[in-house]
Amino acid sequence: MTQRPVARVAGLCLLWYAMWLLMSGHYTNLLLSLGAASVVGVALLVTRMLLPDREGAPFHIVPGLLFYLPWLVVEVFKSNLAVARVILSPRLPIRPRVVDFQGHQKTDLGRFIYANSITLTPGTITVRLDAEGFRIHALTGEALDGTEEGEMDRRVCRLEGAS
Amino acid sequence: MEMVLDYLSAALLLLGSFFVVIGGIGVLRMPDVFTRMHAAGLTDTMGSFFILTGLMLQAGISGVTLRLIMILGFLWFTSPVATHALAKAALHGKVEPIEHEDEEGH
Amino acid sequence: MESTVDFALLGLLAITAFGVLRMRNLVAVVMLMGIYSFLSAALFVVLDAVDVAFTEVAVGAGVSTILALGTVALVGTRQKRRKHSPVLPLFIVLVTGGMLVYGTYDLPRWGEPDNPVHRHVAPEYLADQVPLAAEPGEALAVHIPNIVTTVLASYRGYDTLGETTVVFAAMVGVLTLFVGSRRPRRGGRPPADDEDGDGAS
Amino acid sequence: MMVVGASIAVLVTMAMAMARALLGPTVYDRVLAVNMFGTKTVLTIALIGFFTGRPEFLDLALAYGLLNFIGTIAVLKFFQFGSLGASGPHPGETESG
Repeated sequence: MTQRPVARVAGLCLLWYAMWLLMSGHYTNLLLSLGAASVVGVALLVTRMLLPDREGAPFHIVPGLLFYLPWLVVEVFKSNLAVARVILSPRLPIRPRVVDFQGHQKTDLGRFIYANSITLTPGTITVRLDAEGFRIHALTGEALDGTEEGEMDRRVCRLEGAS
Repeated sequence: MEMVLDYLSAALLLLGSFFVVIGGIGVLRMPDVFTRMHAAGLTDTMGSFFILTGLMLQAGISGVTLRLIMILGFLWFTSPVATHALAKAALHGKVEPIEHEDEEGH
Repeated sequence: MESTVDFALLGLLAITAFGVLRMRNLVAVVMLMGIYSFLSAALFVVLDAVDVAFTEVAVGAGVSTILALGTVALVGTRQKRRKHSPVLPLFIVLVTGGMLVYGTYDLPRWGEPDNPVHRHVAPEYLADQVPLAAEPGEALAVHIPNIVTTVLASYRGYDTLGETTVVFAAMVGVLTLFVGSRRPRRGGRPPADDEDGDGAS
Repeated sequence: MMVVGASIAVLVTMAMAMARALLGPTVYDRVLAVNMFGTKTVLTIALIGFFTGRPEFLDLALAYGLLNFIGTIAVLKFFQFGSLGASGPHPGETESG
């Protein structure tokens, strides 16, 4: 734990209030205080639910995310094109397969990000995620055995390590 | 500058429409629920990405763009979780994914 | 162009309604009802009825789907074949529909710009000019920035309160039914297996 | 206007998703179709907001996106954790629509 829970909750409150201000766009005293009151209410609620921990408020991965997300969007675009080609070809050349494999993430958050990134790229879906590893449903062979998966694994590991 | 943005926005919307429609076709053509999820992923990821980015270019820097970014963020965060939950529930409900090795589907 | 969207949405709505009528599997019917809710909500947005659209999605697509599934869980997923003849219900529906159509002749012509609906309160609501106080210019001039919130929680506050009360009562009712049915199940499946790390956070 | 074209594309996809919801065959296909339909509704409302010049409707689209997700998760939880009672077959079985 690099950050204490109080700092985490305070960070979340700041984030929410900034969002609230941007969304409302009207700045009168009453509305500002109403917004502050709702932020405090939500903060009390989530603290009681013990949500703002390292997983619930992962501020430490935000810098890494700024590099990861653009890469992910490009990957998603590439696999979108591949799946679109499969859908449009008249013979529908799909070869669905289910495979198990291990990720190298150390934290639950890392596994969560990896599993969701896999699902987000069409052509592969995480159907199961537990202590033994990932179970992936792949639409075609190529969607699976590309080097992208190893690359994604490496990048997610770096993301969770960059705290 | 205006015109460049307009054309760019139109191009993005066109791309988004392309992916959305292809995903729809895929959902109809694919043989079982797991393969259909891949096709639905097309509409949820790049379809929404390009359409919402195209609208962002039209909106300029404003609250509208902020909302569009939030919609995009919600879609991209929730869609894989929903897909995963669906796949897991389908497996749990004894739906076996078809596994072809050589013959074509359907 | 807007009318094209209207007609497309209405057409989809009609197809969904027929699907709901023809299907005998009640779980499928519940799913189609969810689609129906989304469609009618989109239609309400096209018609500028933002508050109704919001309620439709929250209640129709959100809560009702769950409530209907809960009901289906209690009564079984197959619809029974009906035993009575459809003549009398058809007659009643036709008569009621005919009366409603007859009633529309008394309504102002659709789309006229000087209809009461266009001149009464809506423009002021949408312009967000009306203060919440009874008299304009009074101290309570709260300008709620969001149209949906303004209409739903302020101008129609009591209406919304009533709606949420009804939905809450319905939910409590169904939950009460659930409590009654909590006996050992035939399958004996454990209620939860939390082997997965992520769950549905 | 490309916004109009995109709206039509999204509407066409909605129709296809609805066809999938009508065809089934399993209940999970239908859940998939409803979920897809929900996200397409979000896009439709965003697009409608733009071509009617009322982008404020995006607040609704925002709420729809979240409600759609919560609804899907709730429905799936319902199927998975078996609160479907002792009556009727398990919904995972192929049913004749």
